[in-house]
Amino acid sequence: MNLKEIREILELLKGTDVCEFELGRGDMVLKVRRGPAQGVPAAASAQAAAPLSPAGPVRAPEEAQAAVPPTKSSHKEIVSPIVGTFYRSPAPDAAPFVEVGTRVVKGQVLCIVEAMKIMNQIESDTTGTIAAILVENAQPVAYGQPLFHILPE
Amino acid sequence: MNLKEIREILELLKGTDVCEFELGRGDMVLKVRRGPAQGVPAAASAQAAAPLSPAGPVRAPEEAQAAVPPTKSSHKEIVSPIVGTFYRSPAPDAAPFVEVGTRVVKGQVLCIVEAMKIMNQIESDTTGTIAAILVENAQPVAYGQPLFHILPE
Amino acid sequence: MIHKVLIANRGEIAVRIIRSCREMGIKTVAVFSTADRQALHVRLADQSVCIGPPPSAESYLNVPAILSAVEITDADSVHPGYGFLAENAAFAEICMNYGVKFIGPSAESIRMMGDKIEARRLAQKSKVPVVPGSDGAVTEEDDGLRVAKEIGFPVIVKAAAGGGGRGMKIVHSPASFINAFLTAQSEALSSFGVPSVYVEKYFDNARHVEVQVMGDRHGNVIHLGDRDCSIQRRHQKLIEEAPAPALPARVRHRMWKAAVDAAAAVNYNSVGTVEFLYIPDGEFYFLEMNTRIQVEHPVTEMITGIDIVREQIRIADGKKLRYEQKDVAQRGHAIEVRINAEDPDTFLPSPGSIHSCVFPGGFGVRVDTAIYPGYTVPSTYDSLLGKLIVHGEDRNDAIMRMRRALDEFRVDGVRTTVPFHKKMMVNSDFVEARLSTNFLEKQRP
Amino acid sequence: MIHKVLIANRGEIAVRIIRSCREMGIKTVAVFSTADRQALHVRLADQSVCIGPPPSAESYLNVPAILSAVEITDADSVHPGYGFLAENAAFAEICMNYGVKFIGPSAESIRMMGDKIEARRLAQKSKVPVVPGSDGAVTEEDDGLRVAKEIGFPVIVKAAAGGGGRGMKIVHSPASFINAFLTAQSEALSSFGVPSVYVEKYFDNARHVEVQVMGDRHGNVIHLGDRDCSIQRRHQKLIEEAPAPALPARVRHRMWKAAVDAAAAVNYNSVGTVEFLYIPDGEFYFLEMNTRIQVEHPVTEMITGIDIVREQIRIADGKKLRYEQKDVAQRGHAIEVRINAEDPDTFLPSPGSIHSCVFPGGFGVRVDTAIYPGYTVPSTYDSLLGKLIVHGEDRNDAIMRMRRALDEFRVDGVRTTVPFHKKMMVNSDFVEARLSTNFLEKQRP
Repeated sequence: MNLKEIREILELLKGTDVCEFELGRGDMVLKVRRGPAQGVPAAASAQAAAPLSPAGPVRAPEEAQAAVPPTKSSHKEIVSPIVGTFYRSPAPDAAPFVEVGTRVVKGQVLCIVEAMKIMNQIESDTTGTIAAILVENAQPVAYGQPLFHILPE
Repeated sequence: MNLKEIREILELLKGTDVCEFELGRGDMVLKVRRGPAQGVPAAASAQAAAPLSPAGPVRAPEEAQAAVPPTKSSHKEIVSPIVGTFYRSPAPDAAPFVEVGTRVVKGQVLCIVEAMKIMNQIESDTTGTIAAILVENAQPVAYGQPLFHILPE
Repeated sequence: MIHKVLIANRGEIAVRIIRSCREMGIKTVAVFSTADRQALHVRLADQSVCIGPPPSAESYLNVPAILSAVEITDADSVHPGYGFLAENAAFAEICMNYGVKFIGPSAESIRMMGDKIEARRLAQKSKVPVVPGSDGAVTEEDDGLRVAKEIGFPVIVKAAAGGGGRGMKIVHSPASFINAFLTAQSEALSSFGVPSVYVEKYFDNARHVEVQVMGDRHGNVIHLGDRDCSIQRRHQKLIEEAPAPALPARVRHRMWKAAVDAAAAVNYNSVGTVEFLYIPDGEFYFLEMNTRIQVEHPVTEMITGIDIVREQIRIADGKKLRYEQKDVAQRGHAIEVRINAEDPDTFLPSPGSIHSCVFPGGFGVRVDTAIYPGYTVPSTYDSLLGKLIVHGEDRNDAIMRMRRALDEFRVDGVRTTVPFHKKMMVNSDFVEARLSTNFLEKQRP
Repeated sequence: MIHKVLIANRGEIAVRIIRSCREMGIKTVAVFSTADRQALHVRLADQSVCIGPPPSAESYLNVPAILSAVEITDADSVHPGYGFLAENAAFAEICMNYGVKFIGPSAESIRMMGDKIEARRLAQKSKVPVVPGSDGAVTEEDDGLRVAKEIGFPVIVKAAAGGGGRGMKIVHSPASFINAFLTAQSEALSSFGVPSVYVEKYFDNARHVEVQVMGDRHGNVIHLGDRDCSIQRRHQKLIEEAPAPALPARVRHRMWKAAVDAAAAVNYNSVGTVEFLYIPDGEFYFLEMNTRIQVEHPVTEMITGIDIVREQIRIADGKKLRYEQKDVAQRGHAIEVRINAEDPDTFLPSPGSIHSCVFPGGFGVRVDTAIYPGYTVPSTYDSLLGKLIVHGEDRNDAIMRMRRALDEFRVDGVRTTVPFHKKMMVNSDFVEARLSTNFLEKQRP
């Protein structure tokens, strides 16, 4: 279910007297409650950051962004502030900075994003536990692309 | 379940007194709760027959047919069965066949539609009272174009 | 002078005609059945008249209703498009008697070319080569068999009044001839009201190559080059291109001359198409003449820069051709694919609502269509939604452009032939121009 | 060999470039800001990389981010489009040093033509006529006034590093000169970082006529004819056409030669445009050279049949021009109108969501756009939604076609310049080609 579909569903509802609408599909749920003083319900809270698109066939408008499961609100996302290459460890033969389950403190280095031959250390802005590592080592990352999920303390 | 199906379900519900509706299929769930009429009223139920369009500027898709007020359900519509020219009286100097308020019986001639130099008499298929005359004398009419409203007895 | 044209048609060709009229400053009247209230041609025309219920016989073929529409709108001419009344000689005649210009050739030309046996005789008289076969209609099955043996199998039995593949039977051996002959006769009778059939040599590897011609009411006839329309399914064209690829210059020039000769033989005074069978590395044979605008006319427009519909209207208005043969220059290569509302594998019709559509654009791309977002494709009529046409420097360039244009083409709500065309544009036989009318049968054994 | 192009741009020009690449079998990488996630260029490219937040300075002008995107996608070339980094000589140089092909001219050409005073000197050296004015930059207001009195009022004071109308002041009398001069200097400083200004004769009735040129890396330079772009509002072009109407053949040929000479003087090795002021029934003067693809390039493509973006890519790939001057034939007349998301009367930007859109099609119509139904026009960037281009046999034919195409054009959700263009196409001054750069000011007294 992408934004377009959600928009179309909202359009559909306009001409009706439906006051509540709920649609579940896979792990997504769309709930709409209509009525005075509520206006159009907020369209899906999370417009997930688009990952770096793979080389591949043309994606035409309607295919749009693949439905990325929305980040659970309890998680905090660490995103890449620059375009570059993601490295989990300070050197090829060194141990990764963090693993899933590692407890990290605010300011701790989580990874490196290399751009223009410069190694940029990406620090955590939260104290908590690494819940997910979203990019493989040595893979390209785009601006704003989520790198880690952290469960804050 | 795609948008088309959802639209059809919402259409189905319109004519009913259902106030809650839930449909599960596989991993999909659709729930609808209806309430007192809100928002935009149901888009005109009757797609009124388009009158003969006047010569004029291009009408692009979105302008579509001008919204003709739907015929009140108590009225019966007499439409032109052919393309031609509408005449209210049997001859130029004769009195009109009917006026608003005239009581007519089934089979009574209401007007003439001339096509290919042939005068086609249009008869009433209802007994009742002429409620409205929808076309001016000597004007062109299209197939299916409403000519009269009759209030049946 | 033509001031107001009533278009006795629907769909993309009605839109096509309205466009040329508007560009010429001519007013337009659309006619429509109740199934076509929302149709684009209705919306683009200056005026519109509903002429009947959905069945064609009661609307788009309803001559009294169409003439009444002419009368109440004061149109001075009728454009029949293709299909429906386009090759109906009686309709052309009625229009003339009615004082309305018929934007097409004379009723006489339509009648002569409409009878396939008569057309064949005319071609022979003008020294245009015809497919070896029976000299006229064959009534007795034994006579048919004798002809078949003379010219050699395989042969094809065709209805004299035929078209669109109905009443056609291909016969591979004497043993199955009689049965096929009788079936063709009864199909001809039920489809066209006349049992006349004739027998012709059937070529397995033939290509369908045609020549666009244009004649005026002052005795001038020229051609606008050739087209290949070999990619067909059940005699329905799917892909057309101009010029016909891999046609030796010598053959091409002879074919152009033959087409002009055939048209001149009937004093042809409109735009039209002379169709040929071409046997690669061999001969070509006259097949028939279409006395109307064709679906595939845009590929010729793209390479010549000539608006064929505009010329057709000018000719009907009594004007002289604006081009002599030497003025017609051809540039590059054009390909057209038909976008039908059909399943791309089974070709079953897929009517329905167009939720959204996005068409390709940019350099060398043309889209002729009658659909728009929100339009519902009725199931009553043919499945042609529109045509995607590209122009390129040469055939390879046109194929590359068609690939990228098809990649951009989006129609949601109905299935279309777009995926079929995408496959065709990377099919090595197509790309290398190994074309024949049974191309698709050979691809799917 | 160019295999993968990163397009350092957005909007319709990014789409335009992707189309040519796909047709050449070249892979494409789109870059985008977070405001452009849903943009068409992102969807049509083979790969895409988000390079920063909405402000251009942090995304489309962010050189490190763009080069990082080149690196992680292994692109071998960068196409800068127009605007953004297209005329940034430093960026062209960085690309070269980085081993990435810059699809444009040499950094040196960009630098020379980018300094308007330097460009003027170069033109003079090549015997290309320049507008009477100061010989180089003027620092003192009194010197400016002296020049102005010499050449006669009205004059225009321009920033040396200018463009797009910023830092330009028209002065009608000596009394107001000093004030205008000082204002232009401070605007030049604040807009471009340098206070250099120069003084030129101002022509009230001038037309903007430009010549498309094309040079390769083997010393060949040709032109593709001229364009008129006089219809402007605040120095922003709104309507362009090719060829320039009502230009005497003698002037036209001299202008073509001047353009080729100016390009050759900087060893120009890409596609580019030499802009002139043309005084009807009088002289023409070199204005500046744009060292990039221009918004209005399609009108030239329509009349020459040459895909200019393709040639630009081929040239950057080191290939020789495929055309000699004699191979370039011009056919008919083309007009382009810019469809901006702007109020058609006030020209105020009108960003928003495109609920639906229907574009015109058919013979001689081309649409280059980056919008689609459901797309939201961001307010961060310029308001150009796309371009509608028509081709006709002659100028009148093109105007008639543009009228009918504009009538078919529908965009719902934002206001556009379509109604403005409709008015222009029936404006008698426009129809009769009485053009000048202050056409719109004169129309609204």
